[in-house]
Amino acid sequence: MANVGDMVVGYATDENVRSRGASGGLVTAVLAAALEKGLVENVVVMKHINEFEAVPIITDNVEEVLASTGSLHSVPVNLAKYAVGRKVAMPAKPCDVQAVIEQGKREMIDLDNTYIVGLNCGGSMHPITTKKMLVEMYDIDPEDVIGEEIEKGKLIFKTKNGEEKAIAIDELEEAGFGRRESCRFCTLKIPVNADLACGNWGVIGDMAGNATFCQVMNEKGAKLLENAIEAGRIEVQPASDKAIAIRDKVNSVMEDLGSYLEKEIFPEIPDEERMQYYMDQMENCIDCGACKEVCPVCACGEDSKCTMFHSLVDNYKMSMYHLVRFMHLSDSCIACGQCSDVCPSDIPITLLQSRFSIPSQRRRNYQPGMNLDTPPFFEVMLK
Amino acid sequence: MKEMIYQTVCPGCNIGCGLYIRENEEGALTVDFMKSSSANLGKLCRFGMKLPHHYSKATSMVDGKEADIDAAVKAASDKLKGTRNVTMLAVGATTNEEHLGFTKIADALGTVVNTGIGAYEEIPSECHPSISQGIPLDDIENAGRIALFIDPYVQYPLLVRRLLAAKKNGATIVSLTCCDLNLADENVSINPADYKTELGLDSNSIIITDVNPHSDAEQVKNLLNLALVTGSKIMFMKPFVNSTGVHLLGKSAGQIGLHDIMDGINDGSIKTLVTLNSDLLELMPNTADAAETLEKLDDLVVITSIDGPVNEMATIVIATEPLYAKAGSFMNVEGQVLNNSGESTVGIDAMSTLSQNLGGEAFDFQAMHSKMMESVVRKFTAPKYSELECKVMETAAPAENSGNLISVYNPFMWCNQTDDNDFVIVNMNMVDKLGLQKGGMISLTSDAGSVNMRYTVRDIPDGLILTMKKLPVVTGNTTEVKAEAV
Amino acid sequence: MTQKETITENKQEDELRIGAFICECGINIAGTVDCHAVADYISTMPHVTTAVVNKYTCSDAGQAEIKKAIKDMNLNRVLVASCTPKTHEPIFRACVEEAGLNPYLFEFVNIREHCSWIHMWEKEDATNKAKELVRMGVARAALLEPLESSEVPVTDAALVIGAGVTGMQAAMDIADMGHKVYLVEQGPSIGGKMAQLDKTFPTNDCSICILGPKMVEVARNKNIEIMSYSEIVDVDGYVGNFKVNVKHKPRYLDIDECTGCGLCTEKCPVEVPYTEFNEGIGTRKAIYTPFPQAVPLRALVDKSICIDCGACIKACERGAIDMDQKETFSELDVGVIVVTAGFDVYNPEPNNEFGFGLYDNVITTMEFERLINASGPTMGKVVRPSDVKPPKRIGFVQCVGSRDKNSNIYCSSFCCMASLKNAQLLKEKYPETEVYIMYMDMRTPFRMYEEFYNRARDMGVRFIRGRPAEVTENDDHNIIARIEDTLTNEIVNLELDLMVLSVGAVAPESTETVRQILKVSKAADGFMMEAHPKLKPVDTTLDGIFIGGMTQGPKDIPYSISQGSACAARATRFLAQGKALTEGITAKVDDDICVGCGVCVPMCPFQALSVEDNKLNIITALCKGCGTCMAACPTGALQQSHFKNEQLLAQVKNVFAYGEV
Amino acid sequence: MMTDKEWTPKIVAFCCNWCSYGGADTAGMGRFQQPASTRVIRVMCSGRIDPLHVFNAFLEGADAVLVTGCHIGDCHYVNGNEKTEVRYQFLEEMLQQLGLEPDRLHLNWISASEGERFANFIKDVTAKVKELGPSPLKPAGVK
Repeated sequence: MANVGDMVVGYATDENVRSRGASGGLVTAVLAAALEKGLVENVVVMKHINEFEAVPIITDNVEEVLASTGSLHSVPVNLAKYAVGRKVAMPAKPCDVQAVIEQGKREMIDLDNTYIVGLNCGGSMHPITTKKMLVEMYDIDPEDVIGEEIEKGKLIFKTKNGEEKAIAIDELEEAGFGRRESCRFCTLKIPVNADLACGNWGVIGDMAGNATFCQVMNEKGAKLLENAIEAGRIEVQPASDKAIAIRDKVNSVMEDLGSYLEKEIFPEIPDEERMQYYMDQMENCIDCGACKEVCPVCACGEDSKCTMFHSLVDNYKMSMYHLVRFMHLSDSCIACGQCSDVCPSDIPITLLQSRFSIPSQRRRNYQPGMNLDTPPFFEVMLK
Repeated sequence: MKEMIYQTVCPGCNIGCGLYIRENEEGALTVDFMKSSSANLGKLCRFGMKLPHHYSKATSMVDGKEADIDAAVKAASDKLKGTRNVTMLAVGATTNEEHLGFTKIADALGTVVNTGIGAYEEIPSECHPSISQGIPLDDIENAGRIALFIDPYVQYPLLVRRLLAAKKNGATIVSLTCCDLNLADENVSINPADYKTELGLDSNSIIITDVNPHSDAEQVKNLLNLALVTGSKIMFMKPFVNSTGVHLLGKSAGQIGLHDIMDGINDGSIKTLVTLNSDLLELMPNTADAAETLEKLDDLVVITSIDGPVNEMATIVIATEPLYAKAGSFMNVEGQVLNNSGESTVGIDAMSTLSQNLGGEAFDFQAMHSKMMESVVRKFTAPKYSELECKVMETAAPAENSGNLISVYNPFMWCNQTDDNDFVIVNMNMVDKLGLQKGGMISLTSDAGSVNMRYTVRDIPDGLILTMKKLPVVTGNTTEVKAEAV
Repeated sequence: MTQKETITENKQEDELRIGAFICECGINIAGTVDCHAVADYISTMPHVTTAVVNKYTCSDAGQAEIKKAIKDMNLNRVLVASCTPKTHEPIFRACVEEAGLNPYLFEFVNIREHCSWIHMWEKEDATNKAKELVRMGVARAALLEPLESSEVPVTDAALVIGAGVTGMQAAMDIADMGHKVYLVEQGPSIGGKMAQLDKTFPTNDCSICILGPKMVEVARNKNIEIMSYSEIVDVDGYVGNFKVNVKHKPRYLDIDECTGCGLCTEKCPVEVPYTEFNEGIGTRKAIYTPFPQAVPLRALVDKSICIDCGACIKACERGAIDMDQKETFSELDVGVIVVTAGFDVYNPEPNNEFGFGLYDNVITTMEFERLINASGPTMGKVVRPSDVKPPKRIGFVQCVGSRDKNSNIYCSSFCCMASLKNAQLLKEKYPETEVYIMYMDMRTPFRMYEEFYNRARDMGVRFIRGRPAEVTENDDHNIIARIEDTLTNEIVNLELDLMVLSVGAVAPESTETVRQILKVSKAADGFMMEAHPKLKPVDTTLDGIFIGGMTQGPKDIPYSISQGSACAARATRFLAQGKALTEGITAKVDDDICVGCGVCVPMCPFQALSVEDNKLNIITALCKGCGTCMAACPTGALQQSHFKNEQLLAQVKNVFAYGEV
Repeated sequence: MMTDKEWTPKIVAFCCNWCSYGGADTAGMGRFQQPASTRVIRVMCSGRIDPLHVFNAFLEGADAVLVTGCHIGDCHYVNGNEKTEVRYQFLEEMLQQLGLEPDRLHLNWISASEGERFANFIKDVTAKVKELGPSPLKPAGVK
């Protein structure tokens, strides 16, 4: 029996899954079991293309789930939009979970029928930056990479010929590589908003590297875990106090780092300079609309207020599109960084948006994407 | 049907932006980002984001009636068999493999495949590879000085971030386009004769320009000369996804440009035209004129994956699978071979049958792919700038801007795809002079007709009007129009 | 060749022809604004067919000119620049409608109140501003769309919820006007609180003597169907078309067979305090009739205390009793709903206010009413609870649960008069009794009320301005109230045999359920909220739903009855016409754009919006056209007709121009 | 041309039909003189005023934007103005972060009887905005 609040350490029973998947393949096995036992109709997983590319697929095929890739730090995709309109189980970083819940608030995802296996996340990297970093910092040919891992603040790459090379993340970020900007100031590292919160933090002793720590966050989580145990896909044991303490420790170190970096990433801009700052940042916008398309919390279709009243014919000093978006997302932006990732003019949209949304959210003591009790728009209840 | 996910390349220009096309259970398309694509890091421009609107599916037709593809191929074989003077056109809007297949048909008909850019004819062939292939896109970011002869925002938007990065790395950007560019350090207007002295280019500089079917050969030569004398690198952008591939794969000898083809049709020397993903109604500046010309053909055989306007005029349409679904490869401006993940060979197989029916070779995708790899990849294993091998050329002065209405070519215009570009650009002086009302219209009249357009105000030189959309009043790259308030 | 056609600009299918009429309003406008300059300026704008200046556009001559221009010049939009739409828009809308134009194709620009009158000394600025205002209007006029107010048929039946005196009045008035009424009462008899009262102020009529005949009249009215011992479970729909689900609680006997003879009650061995009607004074049986004048005069079984002995079944000659009876439901179709669900008296027990609940001899007004009532449990003999002896010193404490920051801030309005009445009754019945009224302010408005107060004084009732600061009980169970008389600044220790708390009215929990089912809004005091405190005192914001009597807030009987009649009149308008007009300016949704996110749904105060199958559903009949939902809509799929985003933004854009006007 | 005349700001005022528009009318009826700076746009309820409209007004060239409606509790549509207030708070925070001077955006509740209050409000805002000068968002060439 799994109960809400349980903390366990577990791994997949299947030898193949255990060795293939990261940290004992528990997550993969839980997802496979959910599909097998009919808890869900589909599973969203990342189909492996290469070490730097994976594509989210929606599958009802257990084999495809088992063959899916483990966590890839350099494939920073947000999965929420792929779950829209379906009954799925899915793995999810904390920001994926936030986006799924925000979509749930907008009636795009039926959260009662969506099972979210959360994954701890210390941050992700852009694939091209990673490739460049491999060449410049690690002296490794990106083609030779077969695996990566973050341990004790170091980023480790494994190559075909069995070598490993580790460099401290601090050092990498100093050199302009490392995690995406939005990951650096993120402080949601353990997906406490998911149904299950899984990760390798707190997996100690001989289990280290071969098992996953898993916390049951709610009834759905209990159902997921129980289902996988019943299906014989996983084996779990209660986490020791020491394991729990270590997990908390790692988490608080990561959170502190995020808070510290936030100050660095968002330097104060004097009142009288801000308008010019925003104009300069946005002057190269080519109106592609990718930031809206990729946004995992936006539920609008192609036509929406931000696009309908924005026209290339206007010669405004600021973009109507961006102003409306800044406004509409000020309550719900989760700063996942997708918009910055896809901007063809390299506008740091996430950072700009965060300058509006973070203070707005903090002032109201509100963090989007944490639970369904808080409304999608402050408009209604948060008075 | 399950959702299909295709790894493919944006057909908007020859930067070769990688992306995914997802086709859902109902056949609806969405674009998804492929962040590991080195040309674009998964980023896409306005055109790329609107690709689902671009991919309209063509239908095979014979004499105006719907037909299946086999019947269309058969009809085309019957029409073309024994026909002399067949002209073939493929501008580079499909895969290397299909282009090679098309070339086989040309072989069978004893003719060549024209890629439509007339400027090539007038430039020594040793220069062609350098025009065809540019420099690695990453190199732009490390240039010291960049001279821009294109408007990157409108024409090749994925260059914008490269240029911004260059600027961040210390480059100076000089714009010679007609619109003041945000990212340029200097926006200048210089007589071509003075480029050498005024622009301050050296071996650490890059000239970025473009060449397209309407380019003025003299200006191309001028810029090549400029690169030769200053030691600067030069990069020719092109409007079609596989422009680089088709120029490296094709025979350059005996080719003629789009305008020559149209002239040929008009003077009756061309009676039969076969095109591969090349819609002359879209490609020519004035659609009505182009339509009038094409009417004069005896036979127009269109092989295409797009439901373009020319299909309606064609004697035969051989409809192939959409570009994203094709098995095949493209070569982008930096010389990178980019592969589609699609596995369909409908187009190639149809061309093989056609070739065979015309007495030529039969072939399959694999054969064409190997051939492509042999002839292209062997030479260009990794993107690298190849030094110019030609000599400084004699040039005449480029044709003076003969009109005040300038077409700023962009992907939407080449595909004649609807966009929010239903306006022209003027400057504040023109607003004052004509007494244009805010939110009102401007009337443009040329020999070709008259049109009322919305307008917007930007910093552009006095007297000029820019359009990013094909207008019925346009007759060429520039058109003389009379502008009035409505 | 289709290509050739498509490249020529597509012609607008219906060319815009705007007529602009600039009013001089005598010199009200023309004295400041150069109206001819405005007309000249505006005639250069696109689509403006004609721009003329009138002396008085609203005069017959002016209106005739508009009508003629519409006909002669085939105008399809009309703009008048004159005074305020608040007064003149209906006039001009009617005018263009008479000329065959949809009234919503009319645009009003205010250049008098908003221009000439406020810039009287800056003529140039005023003229320029007028030009701009008219320019904005022309831009908006070009985008106006014809609208139709739609009609919905009205079911010819009314539902009245709550059969107190207000509900009875409303039901009778509606019924007398010839319409079917369902009168639903949650208790076993109609009559409400008034049936419990002894006498009524200011005439001291016997309450049940005047109410009883009315109750019988209600029962006899052929158009009224009484549903006693019934509750509203669910209401769906909108004005004219409400579907109501009513639950009939089981009485455990056949109401058609029972005659209310009382034989069963006699035999019943179970006896409990009668709280429902007699405030716990006296008892009732497990099977009982509510009170002698009850309508319907039928028994009911209190199953919670019944011991299933079967004595009643044996006693009933007509075999009416059915201990297996189950609750039943009725589906009603009604066009209008009147809510007269009444009130509860304030309960001082939880906080033991003034010793209530601690000391037996502290009681409430309602208990006192039953004590002094001739048909009450003591046959009208006033005795005190501790020793059942007649009290000689009685004090009334006013404003218990009213005008108090700790309970209810409002004045319950009837309690002063109620205590005056009870004091008088005591003085009449027991002249030797000392009667005190401890008050903050005596509030006695309306006819004969102040006189009533004076009469009480004349009868020797003693008034102490102040309320007990401390209440204790002595060994004789007498109440000692320590009061500061704020008129004399003396501290008084008043020894009383009985103290009556004059409790106020509160909104009861049972009406809260009704309120939520109907989705009527609630005022800060907990009572239901009227649409407008002055102009629409018995309407709610929901068309077709009316509130009257105590449901809307504390009031006395005459006021309640007036409201009952008012509700009937307001409600019958719909029934008599057989149709209801819905607002022309309403929310519209573009289904192609709407994603069904539901952000708008809680915005609507009128419950007009719901999301079904990922699409928004708008009940136009409920929409009042405020536009709050559109501002919340993230996609822009929701639009308010006549105030579409495009129309408003056209005005915004035309505030500005290149160059001077 | 008014070249040598003092610059007058352009202020866009959104007014609700029932209260603040009536307040503007009452100001007129009372002949409360005001600077000719304001252009009133009527909506049925202040709840209809979309941040979108305010952005557009600024981008078109407004030197200030006024959002006005009925006093809280007086809304003719139950509580439209309460929603306006919530939206306004977001809008205000956003425009402030954007670097627009706070005096360029105002929320005010004005009843139909408060003509003088309306006039004084316009006077105040106009004076403040005059000090600030033209909006930094005003496009070139726009009057």
